Amino acid sequence: MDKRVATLAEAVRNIPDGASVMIGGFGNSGVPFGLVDALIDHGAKNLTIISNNAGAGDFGLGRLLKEGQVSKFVCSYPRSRGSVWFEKAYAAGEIALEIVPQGTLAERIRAAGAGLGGFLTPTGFGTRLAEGKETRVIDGKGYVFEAPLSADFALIRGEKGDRWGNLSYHGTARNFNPIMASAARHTIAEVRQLSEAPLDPESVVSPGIFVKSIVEYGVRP
Amino acid sequence: MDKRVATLAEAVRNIPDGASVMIGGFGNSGVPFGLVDALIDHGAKNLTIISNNAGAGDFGLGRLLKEGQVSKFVCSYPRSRGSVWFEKAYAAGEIALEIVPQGTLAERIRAAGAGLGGFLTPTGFGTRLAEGKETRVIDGKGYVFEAPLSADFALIRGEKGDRWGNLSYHGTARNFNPIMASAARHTIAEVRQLSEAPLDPESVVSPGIFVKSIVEYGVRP
Amino acid sequence: MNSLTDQQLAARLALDIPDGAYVNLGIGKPTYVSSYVPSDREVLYHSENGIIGVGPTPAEGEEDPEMIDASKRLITVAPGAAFFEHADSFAIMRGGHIDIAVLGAYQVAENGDLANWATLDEKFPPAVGGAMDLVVGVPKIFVMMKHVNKDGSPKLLKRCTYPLTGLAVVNRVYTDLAVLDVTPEGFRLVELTDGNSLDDVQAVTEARILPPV
Amino acid sequence: MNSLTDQQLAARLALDIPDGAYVNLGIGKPTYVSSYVPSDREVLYHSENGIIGVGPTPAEGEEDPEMIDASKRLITVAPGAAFFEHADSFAIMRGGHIDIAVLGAYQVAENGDLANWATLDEKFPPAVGGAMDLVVGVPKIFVMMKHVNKDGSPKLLKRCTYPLTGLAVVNRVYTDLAVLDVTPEGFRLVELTDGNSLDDVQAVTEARILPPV
Repeated sequence: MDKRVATLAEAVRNIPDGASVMIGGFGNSGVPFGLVDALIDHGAKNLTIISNNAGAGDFGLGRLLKEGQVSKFVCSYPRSRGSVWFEKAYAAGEIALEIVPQGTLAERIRAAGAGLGGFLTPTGFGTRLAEGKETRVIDGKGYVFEAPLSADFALIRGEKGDRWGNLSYHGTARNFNPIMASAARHTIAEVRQLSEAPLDPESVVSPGIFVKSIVEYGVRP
Repeated sequence: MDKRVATLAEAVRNIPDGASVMIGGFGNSGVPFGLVDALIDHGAKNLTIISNNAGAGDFGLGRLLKEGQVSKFVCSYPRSRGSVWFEKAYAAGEIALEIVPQGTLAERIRAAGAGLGGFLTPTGFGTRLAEGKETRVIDGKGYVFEAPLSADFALIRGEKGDRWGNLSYHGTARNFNPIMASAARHTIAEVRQLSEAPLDPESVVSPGIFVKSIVEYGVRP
Repeated sequence: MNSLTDQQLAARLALDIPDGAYVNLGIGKPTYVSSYVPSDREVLYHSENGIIGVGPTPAEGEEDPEMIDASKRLITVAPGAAFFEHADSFAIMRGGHIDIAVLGAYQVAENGDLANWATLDEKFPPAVGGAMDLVVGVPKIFVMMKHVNKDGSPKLLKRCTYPLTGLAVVNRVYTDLAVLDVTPEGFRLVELTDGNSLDDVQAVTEARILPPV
Repeated sequence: MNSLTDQQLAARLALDIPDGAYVNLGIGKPTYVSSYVPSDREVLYHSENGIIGVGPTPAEGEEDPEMIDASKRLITVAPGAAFFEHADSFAIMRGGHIDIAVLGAYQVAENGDLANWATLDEKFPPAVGGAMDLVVGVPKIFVMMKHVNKDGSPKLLKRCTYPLTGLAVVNRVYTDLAVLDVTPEGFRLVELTDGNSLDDVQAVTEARILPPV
């Protein structure tokens, strides 16, 4: 069992036009910048991107948007300082946006990875973001029904990894990466360091069973 | 912030008759035997116990059952070799049993800790364990609606802990302990070793926010 | 009328954060609060992006670009900290485990409704983040904001006019002019910024303010 | 008729576990399978109690009482292993991440229905464990069992009479007498234990067995 691939380009080469792609990270922390750059070079278009933020500046998700590769964004907070390329595309009507409360986004991703058919969350009950959704009141508390959210691919970033695809993380760079790893049909992990030895089983946060390919990218943003 | 208590007896002394109590462990691994013994000595009666197994032999949950302190058991597998005290009480009609598929038990506990109102699981659809439950078919797959499961107390076992209540685990002794920690109004943790220094934040599996009291119990079963 | 600066307001609110509390500070000005909590109180700060135990800003040269809080500020780690992934982080928020959240607001209504994520201006894409999860899960929601908008229009209303973040969720509002509790009867004055009168504050408030009991 | 021993049956099934597979072995006899998987294949075994990478039984003196599998046997850890908690373990099972599960059974029906958790004997308390989660989540369900009950009554049925574990979930059945696939048309013979004929096996099977295509 050896999931290592030699280059970032090789890791993303099977992502087709029209694919749905989860991308880990919160702000610039835990974003798989190496894989995102490779995806830009690869050139797949008409992508649906699922990621908490919509990039900032001319790099990472910002550059992916600038290059016009994204037709839909599923996200909780696309309006960070510097999210100019998203704002331009949105204002021009060139991109569809599905806005999801952050905890609901995380839980929908987890539900897909866990094989659940959906869940009831109190988040957003009575607000505009629950409009048109099934709701229920239990013991006086309102809940919104939310469906699982899966993707064709997930691009994630870990700290250390091994040939089995096991991953550990670094500080707040963990964020969406472990749940996205579980929710995509093909999860590609970039790690700061590929270890020859297996990771300590106690320190593994994402078991390798979720990971199809793993590639080293030593740069820390 | 110091959640340490000096003795097992002190840790459990506020558990009243009629309380619902989650108890971690799978088989004999990860069971908080020190806290269970203290609960037996404490003598609270008419308890609802939520635990994956119903004990084996004359110790731990087996002894709690033998002493007649349990009126209801919520569990996935009460029939392990040696679960004689459960079987006796069950045959005599002295104990109520709610049998839950193991993954549904785990997910219901997690849902309670996560503030969700319930979820749809494919597990058990079309079987006797879904009788009387709400079901739904989505994209041709059947699902059962399951409600969250919380408790007044959780007794759990970790490997190392610190005064903030942070916990790490050991091997397969992790099992139900982290999710039970999150789902009870008062979680009491027994750890094999209480550390003076804070645990490494990367190695913490159960953040201390879930834990109200922590006590050292060095014995490994 | 006398008006607290943002820093003075953060210092006032900090007095109400008790020893041993788990607290989430919303993005922007609420993050000022932690600097003013009395040093004999140990408070652990949760940030939605996966940490309990947010420490102070790092010293120069000690920055780690992957250690940030929800405001995307660089942070350090306090003793007793833990890291976790996003589903777990929001389980902590939604599940009632955090004691207090401090949030900014566009509007607060006398029934406790909160509007803090979207205005009626459709020019910008909507962005919600984690606020909706916090308000349904955290038992004490403190709002920290200016009492009135820049144009003088009131922010403490009978009913919110902006899209809601949550229904009947706010417990207390700290403004530059006064501190008010949200009660079943509506806003009730807790205290006035030194030198202000209830009549003065009422005059810039749409909702009725009840006197202290 | 010729009947494989339990160990022979495990060895036969082991040939169908491919290199690189993630496999869950049900409690009891299915755990025999791992000993027979050819040594040039690297297979990682998941156990519901929170591990991927179950290794062999520990040497004497090396036992760790808190390192067990779902059968509560003492285990070691294989290279590439990871530990996790129970909700995550069942997310792995339910979410379609495991390739193959090997389970025992009381009964299998020709439509793939499985009964392996309860008989009609109400004397004992019911116990379900993790079988219902495995069968809905794992794409390949292999059943390993005796072809008939001790009293000679059939276990491969038109319809199960015992309470079901899952509906239309079994892909292949390995018995001491034969290997059969569950197809849209019903049971289809894959192979016979050496020396047996299809007629012999059909005679002790309630459901119809189709010949190999």
